[in-house]
Amino acid sequence: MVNDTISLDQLTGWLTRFRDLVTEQVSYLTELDSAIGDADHGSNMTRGMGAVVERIQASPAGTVDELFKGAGMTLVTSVGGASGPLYGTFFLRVGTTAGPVGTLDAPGLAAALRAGLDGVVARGKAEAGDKTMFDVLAPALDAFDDALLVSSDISSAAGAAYSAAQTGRDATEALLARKGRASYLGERSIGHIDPGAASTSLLFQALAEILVKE
Amino acid sequence: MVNDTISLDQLTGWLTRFRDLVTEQVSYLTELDSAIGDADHGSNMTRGMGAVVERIQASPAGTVDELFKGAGMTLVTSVGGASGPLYGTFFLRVGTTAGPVGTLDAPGLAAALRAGLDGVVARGKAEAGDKTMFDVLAPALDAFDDALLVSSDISSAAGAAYSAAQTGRDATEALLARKGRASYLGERSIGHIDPGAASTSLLFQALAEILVKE
Amino acid sequence: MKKLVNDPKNVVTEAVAGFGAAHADLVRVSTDPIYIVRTDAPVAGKVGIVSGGGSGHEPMHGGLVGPGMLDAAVPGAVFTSPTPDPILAATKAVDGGAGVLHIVKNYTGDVLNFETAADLAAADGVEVRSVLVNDDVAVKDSLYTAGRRGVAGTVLVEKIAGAAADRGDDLESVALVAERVIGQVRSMGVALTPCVVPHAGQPSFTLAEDEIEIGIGIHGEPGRERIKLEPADAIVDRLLGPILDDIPFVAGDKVLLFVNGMGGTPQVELYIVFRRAAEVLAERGIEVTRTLVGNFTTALEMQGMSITVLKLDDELTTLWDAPVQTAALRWGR
Amino acid sequence: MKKLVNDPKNVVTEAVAGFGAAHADLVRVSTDPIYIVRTDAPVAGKVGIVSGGGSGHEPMHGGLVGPGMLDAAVPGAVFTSPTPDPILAATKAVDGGAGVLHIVKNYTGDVLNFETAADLAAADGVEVRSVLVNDDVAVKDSLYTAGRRGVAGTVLVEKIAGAAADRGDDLESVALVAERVIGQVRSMGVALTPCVVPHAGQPSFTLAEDEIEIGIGIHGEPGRERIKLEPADAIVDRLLGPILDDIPFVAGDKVLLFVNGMGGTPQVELYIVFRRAAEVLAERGIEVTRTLVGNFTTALEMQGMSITVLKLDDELTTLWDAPVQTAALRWGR
Ligand SMILES: Nc1ncnc2c1ncn2[C@@H]1O[C@H](COP(=O)(O)OP(=O)(O)O)[C@@H](O)[C@H]1O
Ligand SMILES: Nc1ncnc2c1ncn2[C@@H]1O[C@H](COP(=O)(O)OP(=O)(O)O)[C@@H](O)[C@H]1O
Ligand SMILES: [Mg+2]
Ligand SMILES: [Mg+2]
Ligand SMILES: [Mg+2]
Ligand SMILES: [Mg+2]
Repeated sequence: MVNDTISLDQLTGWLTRFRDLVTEQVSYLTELDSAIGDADHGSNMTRGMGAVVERIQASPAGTVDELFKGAGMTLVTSVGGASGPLYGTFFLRVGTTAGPVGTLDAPGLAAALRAGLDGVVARGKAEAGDKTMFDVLAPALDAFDDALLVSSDISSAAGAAYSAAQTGRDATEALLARKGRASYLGERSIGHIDPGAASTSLLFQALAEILVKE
Repeated sequence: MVNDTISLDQLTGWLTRFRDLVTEQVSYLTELDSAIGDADHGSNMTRGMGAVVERIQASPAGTVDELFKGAGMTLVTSVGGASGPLYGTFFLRVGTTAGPVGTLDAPGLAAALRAGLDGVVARGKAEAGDKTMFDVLAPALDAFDDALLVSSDISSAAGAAYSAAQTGRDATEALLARKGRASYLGERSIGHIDPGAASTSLLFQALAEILVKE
Repeated sequence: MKKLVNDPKNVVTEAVAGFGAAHADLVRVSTDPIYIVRTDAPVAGKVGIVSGGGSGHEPMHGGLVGPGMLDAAVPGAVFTSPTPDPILAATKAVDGGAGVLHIVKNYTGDVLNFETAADLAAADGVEVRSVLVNDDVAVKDSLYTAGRRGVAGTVLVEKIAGAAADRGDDLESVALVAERVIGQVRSMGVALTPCVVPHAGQPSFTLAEDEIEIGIGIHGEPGRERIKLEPADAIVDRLLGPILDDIPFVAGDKVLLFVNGMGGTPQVELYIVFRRAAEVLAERGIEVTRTLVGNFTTALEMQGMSITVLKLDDELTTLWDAPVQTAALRWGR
Repeated sequence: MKKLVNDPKNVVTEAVAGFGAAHADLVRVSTDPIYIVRTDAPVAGKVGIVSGGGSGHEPMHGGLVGPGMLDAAVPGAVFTSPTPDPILAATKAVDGGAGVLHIVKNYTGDVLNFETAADLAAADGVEVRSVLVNDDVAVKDSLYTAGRRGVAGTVLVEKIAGAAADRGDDLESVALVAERVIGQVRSMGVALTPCVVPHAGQPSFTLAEDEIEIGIGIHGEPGRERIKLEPADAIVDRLLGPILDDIPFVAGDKVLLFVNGMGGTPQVELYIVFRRAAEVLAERGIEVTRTLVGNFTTALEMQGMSITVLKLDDELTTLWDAPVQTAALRWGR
């Protein structure tokens, strides 16, 4: 069966599943941030996604743009740090680009995610190889687009994106950080996976899982 | 052979030997003071007696009062804390009472030491059983006096004083402190030997040893 | 982890409430969103000055709010920059019609959240200028990184900018003075022990009983290098070298010498450090004309310190000497 | 033991030298014997005020020297009272003809050494009065012991006596005001971690990872009882109970509430403590009209704090508010 659209419910499930994953892996994310940052990425993401899901549960969104703009605003106003504005901008842009619809088709989702990535770059100025969440987000979206050239099945595109995300995440280990707090370490940042790259990989894991499950 | 006088040289040797003993036992004295005080009695006594002996070596005293007044002043001006003024007063009074002589006979030494004890009481107001150096000084001098009633041999009187000093020192373990820093502990001061009692016992050990040696 | 806290989640709210109660003569506290503002804000016609950042660096910034210094401080969670909404609220609360200066330490999180708040304030008609403090020479500056961190030099920027605003300078002038200070101030720190973030409960790094971290940041983030413990004088020399060589500071310069405690260092040690630092500067012909010693930019209970040197000129000296009345820094009134 | 020191033997001399260099506008430092005196001492016609004690409690007392407070401070070795000679020298240095007040914390060593110095000063024609501070309710007072210890309340005694001398009171009046403060001030402290005396190199006591010492002294000497770590609010309640019941403080009283850090406690924790203490006082109908929060009477790097409550009346309030200009406490000039 080919899933060539994704529903508001599924997208809501995606955010919920992402909340579950960052919560499960809170210690792992904080440990990564201890090594090359300030030991708060786990609690930042858990606090932020916790607030997002609480808000969704309290007043479910009627449209896709409402869902993601709400998530973005919640992250911006509840996380702080670097990840709050970056993840917040990502979801805000996803929502704005998706528009007031109830369902997204594959190209619609791809365009929305791409806009999110552009937002992250606009805010954080990260480039490929800077050892940030960009190094997961960009290859994952490329893989997503490539997969859609072959088939319009969102589920397998998400699988491809997740697998590229994992590769991207692992590849950050060898990189020297040039953005964010880890950049202060210079050479000593090499040898550690970037915490934001790890949480972004969980974002694609959540998308892949939610689509397979259905 | 009966030693019924003590010379300036022997008295100088007494102070030197006392210096050696507190220096050897610096950690022991400080440990005792850690338990019920502020962990400085070892370093206080070592610093003070070190200065006393340095001074004697730099300019040897010509008379007994010069020796002990010099020692007392040095303790007063180099130790601080409770033990500085108390030991300082002890030696100052010993010197004043001994007077400008070259030798002391047994009653003369006994009178000088007794004056020292009175000085300690005048300064510190300690009574028997308060768990202080008094609880060694007083019984040691009593034993010294008692021994002189039997024989004028200073050496055996010093031996008796030292043995009373040890008994007095050990007896402080069961006492509840009512003077000095240890008194702040109330019941919790019980079960520890008083550091000042321990150093005063070394004072009589030094006297006994110096007289036996000769 | 032993701390005088109740629920770790409430550390910032309870501490800010206590701060407000203790210093009601100087500040008002807003609890939702959380910020600290001087009692008489906004001061009509005066440029407002807002700073902020993660909590755990006290007295910076709340202890620096008051006449002659900050108009408001915005504390985030411990070691996490505040979100834009309290920054925006504080900015509006101190706008007396002459605009607002944001003094931001150069950390990606602080930069992004203050940026958003500034955009939102501008949309609401408040003129905002921002300056970025980046005084930490432990981190090499480069176009290709996030740049240097802002550390204890921030206190000096806030004092001097505060004095400029207090004497009636307009927003552009206050910002320029702040930027001049930023251009002339350099810092570097050392840690002897780590600090423990309350909600983490574990030290964010460990140091052996004979190790110290040179170039430590103020969040317990790793520094430049880890070395064996050395005498205080040798450590001072290690920090002062990179500081003095950076601008560089040269013979004949007049400077403010600031020895900052990281929170858990006894004051005797800070003065032992000051003594050596003053000696080194004198040897180099650099004249120390103003001084500051104490816990100002801390990292919770971390043991360690940082040294900051600011090159003074007549104007900066006058602004430094101008009256200030805050919980942590007070003179002239 | 990790400390920013050179030779442990030189801790006090080097720290005092650094202090003198950092605060040359406020103090002069004598190195042999060691004492710290305000630059303009002796002030003709003014009662001189001298305090002192073992080092390791900074900013007390050196950081409290200056107009409106102490004329001189005499630091002994770490945690060891100074000997009479520097006390005598400082006393003579501040005698402006109106006599000198010695403010002494109630420890046998301090009492004896200040007593000797006072005798010697009298012999040299300087009139000296002494007051004994004994605010620590952790220790039961009794005619048959050394009595209570003097702790953080000493700072309040010194500020208020300093203001009385500053307004021109004679020696007897200054001493009476100091004694009035001593009669109305009570304190109690807690330690979370021990402190390490530099020349000892080892903590003077140990506390397990979940233990705290209630009623700790300021030399790391054991306290009243050792208990399991509790939330901050519960600890505050344990300290405030004995303090308030002692005088007792009653509804309607106006008080100064002072939360003192022991040296290694982050400021956020002191304010969490302050918040609860103010709450308890409010519940009891006691009005907090003046406040002080910070590291004033420390025990090196000890983590912990003490709470001090001083019952105020109009005169004491006026004297508290009077201008003061020292390294650690400054307002009104
Ligand atoms: N300029 C940037 N662009 C993209 N991502 C960034 C940038 N700066 C930081 N990040 C990401 O943010 C992550 C850190 O997030 P977090 O720990 O929550 O915030 P902070 O660094 O403020 O403590 C990094 O691991 C990195 O992936
Ligand atoms: N009032 C007193 N009378 C006699 N001896 C005293 C008195 N107070 C204290 N001492 C003695 O002094 C000793 C402590 O000396 P020390 O540790 O050097 O001084 P401090 O207590 O000031 O640290 C105690 O063990 C006790 O024997
Ligand atoms: Mg982080
Ligand atoms: Mg002692
Ligand atoms: Mg952070
Ligand atoms: Mg002592």
